[in-house]
Amino acid sequence: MQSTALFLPRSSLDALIQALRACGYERVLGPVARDGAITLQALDSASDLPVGVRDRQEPGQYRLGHGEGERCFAWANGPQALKPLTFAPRETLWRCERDAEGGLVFRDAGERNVPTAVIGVRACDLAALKIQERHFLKAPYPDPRYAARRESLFLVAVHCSHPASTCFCASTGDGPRAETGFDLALSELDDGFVVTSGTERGAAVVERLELDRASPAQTAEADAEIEAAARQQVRALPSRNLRDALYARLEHPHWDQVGRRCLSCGNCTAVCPTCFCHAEQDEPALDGSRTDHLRQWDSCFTAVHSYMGHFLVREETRLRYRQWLTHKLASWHDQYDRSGCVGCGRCIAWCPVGIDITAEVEALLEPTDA
Amino acid sequence: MATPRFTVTDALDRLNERPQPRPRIAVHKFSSCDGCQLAFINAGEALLQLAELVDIVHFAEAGPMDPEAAVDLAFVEGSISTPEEAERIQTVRANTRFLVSIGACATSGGLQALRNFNADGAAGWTEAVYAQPEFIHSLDTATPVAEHVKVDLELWGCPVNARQVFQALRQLLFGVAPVVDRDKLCVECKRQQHVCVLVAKGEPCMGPVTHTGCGALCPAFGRDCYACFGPAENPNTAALARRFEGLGLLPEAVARRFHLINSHAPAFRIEWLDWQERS
Amino acid sequence: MTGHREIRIEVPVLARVEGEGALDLIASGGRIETLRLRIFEPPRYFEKFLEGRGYGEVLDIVARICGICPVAYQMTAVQALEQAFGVEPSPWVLRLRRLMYCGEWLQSHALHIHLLALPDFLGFDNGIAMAAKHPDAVRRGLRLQRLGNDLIKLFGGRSVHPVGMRVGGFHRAPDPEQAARVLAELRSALHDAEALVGFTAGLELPEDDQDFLSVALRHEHEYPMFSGRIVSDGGLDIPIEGFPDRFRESHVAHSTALYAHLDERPYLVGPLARLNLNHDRLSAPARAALAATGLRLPSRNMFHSVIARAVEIHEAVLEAIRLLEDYHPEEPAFVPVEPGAGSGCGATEAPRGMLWHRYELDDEGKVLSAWIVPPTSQNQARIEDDLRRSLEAFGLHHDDDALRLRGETVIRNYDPCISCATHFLKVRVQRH
Amino acid sequence: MHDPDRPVEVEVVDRVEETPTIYTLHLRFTDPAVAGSYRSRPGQFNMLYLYGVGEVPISIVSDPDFDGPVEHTIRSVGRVTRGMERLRVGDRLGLRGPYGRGWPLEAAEDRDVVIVTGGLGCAPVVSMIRYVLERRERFGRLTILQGVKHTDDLIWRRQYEAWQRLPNTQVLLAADVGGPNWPYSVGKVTVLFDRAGIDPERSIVMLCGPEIMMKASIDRLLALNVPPEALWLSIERNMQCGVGHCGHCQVGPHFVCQDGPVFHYPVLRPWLGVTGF
Ligand SMILES: Cc1cc2nc3c(=O)[nH]c(=O)nc-3n(C[C@H](O)[C@H](O)[C@H](O)COP(=O)(O)OP(=O)(O)OC[C@H]3O[C@@H](n4cnc5c(N)ncnc54)[C@H](O)[C@@H]3O)c2cc1C
Ligand code: SF4
Ligand code: SF4
Ligand code: SF4
Repeated sequence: MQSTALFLPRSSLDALIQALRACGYERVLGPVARDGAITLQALDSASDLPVGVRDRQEPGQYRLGHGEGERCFAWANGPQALKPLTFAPRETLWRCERDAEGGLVFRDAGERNVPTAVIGVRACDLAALKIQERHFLKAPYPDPRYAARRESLFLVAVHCSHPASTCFCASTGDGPRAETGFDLALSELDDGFVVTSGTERGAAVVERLELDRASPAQTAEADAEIEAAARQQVRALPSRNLRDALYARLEHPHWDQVGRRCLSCGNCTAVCPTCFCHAEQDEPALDGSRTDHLRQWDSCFTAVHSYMGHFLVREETRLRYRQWLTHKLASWHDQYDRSGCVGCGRCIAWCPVGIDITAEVEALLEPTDA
Repeated sequence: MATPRFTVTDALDRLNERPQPRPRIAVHKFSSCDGCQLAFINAGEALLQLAELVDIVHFAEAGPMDPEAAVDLAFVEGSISTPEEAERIQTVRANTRFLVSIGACATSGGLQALRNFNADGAAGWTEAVYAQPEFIHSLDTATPVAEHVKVDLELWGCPVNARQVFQALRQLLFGVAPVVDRDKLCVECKRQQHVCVLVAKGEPCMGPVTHTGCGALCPAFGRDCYACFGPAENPNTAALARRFEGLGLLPEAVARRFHLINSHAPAFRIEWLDWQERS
Repeated sequence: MTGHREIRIEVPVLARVEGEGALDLIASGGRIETLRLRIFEPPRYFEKFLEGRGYGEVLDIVARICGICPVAYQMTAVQALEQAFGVEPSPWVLRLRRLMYCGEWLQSHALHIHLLALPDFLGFDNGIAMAAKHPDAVRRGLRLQRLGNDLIKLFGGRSVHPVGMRVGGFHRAPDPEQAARVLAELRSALHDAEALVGFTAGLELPEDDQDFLSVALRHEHEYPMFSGRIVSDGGLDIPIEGFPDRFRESHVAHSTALYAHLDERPYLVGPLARLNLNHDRLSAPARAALAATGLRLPSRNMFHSVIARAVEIHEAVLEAIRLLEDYHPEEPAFVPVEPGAGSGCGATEAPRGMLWHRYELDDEGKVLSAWIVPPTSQNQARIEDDLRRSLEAFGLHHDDDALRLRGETVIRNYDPCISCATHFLKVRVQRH
Repeated sequence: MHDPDRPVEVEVVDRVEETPTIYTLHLRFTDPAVAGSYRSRPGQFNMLYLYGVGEVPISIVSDPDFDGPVEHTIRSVGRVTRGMERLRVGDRLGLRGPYGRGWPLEAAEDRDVVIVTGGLGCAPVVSMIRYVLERRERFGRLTILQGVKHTDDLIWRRQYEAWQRLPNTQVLLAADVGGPNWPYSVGKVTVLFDRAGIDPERSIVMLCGPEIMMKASIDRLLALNVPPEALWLSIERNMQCGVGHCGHCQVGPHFVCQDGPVFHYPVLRPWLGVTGF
């Protein structure tokens, strides 16, 4: 659905938050500058937003600073996308109680999902969400917890106008414009926002605000900013489908080279909005009468990920890095008909030693004598 | 070896073969600050529950005293730093079916293992610190329990986390080997959704080489991890050290990052030596 | 039979004290010949480890001297370092530090009363055994102890070696929601804390008056925790910097801890000394609860230490409630620190008594030397003195078991923390 | 939405000690409704859950058309399996499944079935052998080739001897190291292929065992002109969920829990023997 573009004056941002609450979204999350980064937090009002805050991102480095003006979305993505909201970092899958005769009763963990609206979702985040939905909701075993959490979200996208040096969504085709998957989408201009709705429920929210149509000049300015954002990106992946190229280079010497730099700390997989690996674990009560069965984020960079009792499939760091990169950029095509990378650049910025996926791919594609 | 050690086969069999249904447990103290035993003493209700599940036959600080008793499960806190301790640990081992060392002191020597790097040995320090050094009987080194006797399970941390201890204990009571998670702290830090202090503040965080278990406390407080849980599996200390240098730390300061609570742990010892030589 | 019995009592490891110590007693002819409280906790050389470390590492290191009172070590060191760098923490930081310290008093005292001391007075071997007969008392203790731990966790994530303090303040202000939860817990524990005062005063404690010297900090209006001058009931009243001029430490063969004397006399630090010297500084409700017990202060009976601890628990709960009630976070939670060459000293009241630190630093803020005087080594001479008198007063005609138990009970009055006691100082005969 | 992660309760109704470290559990669903709707195929597996300890993938060895308890033959190797070893009749477990793709039953009809296994006996192929033997008329010759390291590693020796005596069934065994009580071949399992008289045109080969053994066997079979399309193999990887979510069991693009554990050789060929996958 493609709606008419409306204009939300900056002063009405609070009204949008109110309208979301009025439509039953008990929790409204939005970007807040905290602990030196822009993270999603509960918003009381628009004044919690990062007004005038700018970011600078480089491999292994993220810094906030102050810029000019009133804009509150003039930064690229923060350390996490929507992933923690849909694929919980740690959750109880089920509980089991054991009675005196040893009988086992399995129960639902009974977690309730609060209807939540999220303001400030980026195009790359939406693209990643769609990929994760495909993973967690695929037949024949859709995950009901994921489904319920996804169901509880109302998404307000903001088209990107200020990409970071680490962004390369233009090359993956996932941004900077949010094309689908949102309920509402905003383009931030100096004095307000061009608003379009992507769903009926999105339209229902804006209806409450009684907004005027955006002028052609306003929509043109918004489009121009998004296009400029695409042009500003300095990083890129050389192709949207690197499957065959990477499969042909499984024994490339560069894997050793990156293996010496990589900490195998799993930060890249944790910030990646599409990575889905997790591990399960029991946490029994001391008296043994009941136990919680947990699932938590795992990473292909951990030892347990490939643990097979008598050996690890991937003992060495280079093999763990290769698993990650070839899964992300190659086997994902086999699994989900597209690459697992949406160009958000988080793995570059949040890698403690600044390993850059685009640079590693480039090095791998270079011809070698080996 | 990076392969996690999940199986503690022989000792587990011995433990499972115990004749009496209620296991007898002991908590022994060696050179330490007593902080790890507090995992039990601070457990509140859980301590009383534990007392119903097992017989606590020796635990000097909590009261029960029978240091030489034969037990099924012995927890050992502290490192071995005196001739008396070197002997006593042998008795503890001989008297238990299963031995768990708890905390940095017991698993890596702990903070006091810094003495191991003193050129003139501990004796030199004794002289400096004590008016009458002849009264002090101390070994030159403070070493982990596993350098003296066979240890069946190691729980790292300074201090160990109570959850870690009680989960391990529960699994042993079930008759199975406890899960030992030696992932890097970053994995947990990200699950907790803390903003990375290394990336966002340039702090020399040890998380990428540190064994998880604390729940990522330091990053939660916006500070860099100082590795109180010791090295994780497969730690790339060299790459992290180079990164610290890139953050502006002098070689001597880089060396100190690896030379604190788990200085005697091989992965950290090697890195310290390397950067010590450069400084 | 008292006359010519030769008594030899050895308690190879003292139970229910923190760390490892032992008691040797040789008596004959109704008199004690030898009495030694042996502390053989292995030396851990902390003062040496501190040399060459950055000032930012000091708090993490000194915490590890003692797992029972890490906060006291951090509080004292931070004070000394701030003095050395000329840093003035904000009143907000000082209030929060006091709050955090309340947590440590609470957890340490609750542990001591319920698990370590009470079994002596109620006739059990240990707290775990006692729990079966006195579940309520034990559970009350565990609740208060947990509350203390929760308070510390607010500031440092864990109660043993918390990670939140830094020179200049805190790494991060406590989370307001978590703070509100702790406040609610504190309020509901207030009744327990108040009842505990009456409960300890109602215990059948031995009558044993003796003459001793109490030493504690004293502040113009606060019950002493981390500020004030050093005073004694013998008229001493000096600034904390003056400590080395009047207090001396020496080393004896049977102990890895050092003995401290004030003007060549043994002295007492700890809850009873604090209460003796500062009961007028208690808050009104704490004073009222204390008055209701009829306890006359200053007390000359060391067994009243258990009551003093209960009074301090009550005071800590009251104080924590007061401090948390108007809590609001501040960002940043610290003042910036400019390290530089200098020296500074700090003195605070650890649960077991006064703790004194002194550091010298170079121009980069690295430690040149450290000097730490923990409460237990200050009490050690006093404990031996007490043992000698108490056991003779108790009567050496008692059998070995009774003498041993009485000896241990006397020692436990001091809640000695033996791990602390062994971080000895460099004994410098003259420092100034 | 059905919760694919939550087990149902089963009860141990029989326990057979196969060797000191291998045991078979016969499990009955305590909820009759679940029992009635449970259907599996040879080569599929269940996630078995030991209370408070954890879940492990274990192949189903009982016949899919048999109404009785579900059978699992388990080797004690680690935390969970050693813990399960201590289970006795009447004890309860959790079970989820069946999961994965089993052996190609349809493709095998009317053909000679060659089973190649190595190591300490391999449960997935046991289910297939039993399946064939129960429905002898639907299949051609059954050849079982098993290689072991030490002669003692051969479990179910009597079982093999019983199979050997059945019509149209051939059992060939080899041990790396022979001994006085070993009447069979000495060497790797591959030494058996020449003696087995495999008809490359008529045979379908099912392999299960250590991956190096399977790789070597496949090379040998291809040399004997068995077409790659006639080769199937069952593999193992770490599994947390069994339903294609956890990501641990991936081999290249394949999720072993869903796309396997039985794979058509041509599908797995690029990944077999590549360290790290
Ligand atoms: C599809 C499939 C079918 C199997 N069928 C059988 C069978 O019929 N009988 C049998 O004895 N074994 C079978 N296995 C192997 C069995 O799953 C492992 O031996 C078991 O998981 C080891 O678990 P543990 O906790 O005892 O060992 P640990 O060494 O303590 O392992 C810890 C955890 O790692 C994982 N893990 C370790 N080894 C393996 C492995 N080989 N495969 C998968 N996950 C592993 C598990 O999550 C396990 O709980 C099968 C494996 C797969 C993948
Ligand atoms: S490991 Fe740390 S907390 Fe535990 S005893 Fe040693 S110094 Fe204390
Ligand atoms: S803060 Fe430290 S532990 Fe957390 S992700 Fe960053 S480097 Fe890792
Ligand atoms: S973050 Fe690091 S230093 Fe801090 S508590 Fe955890 S392991 Fe210890």
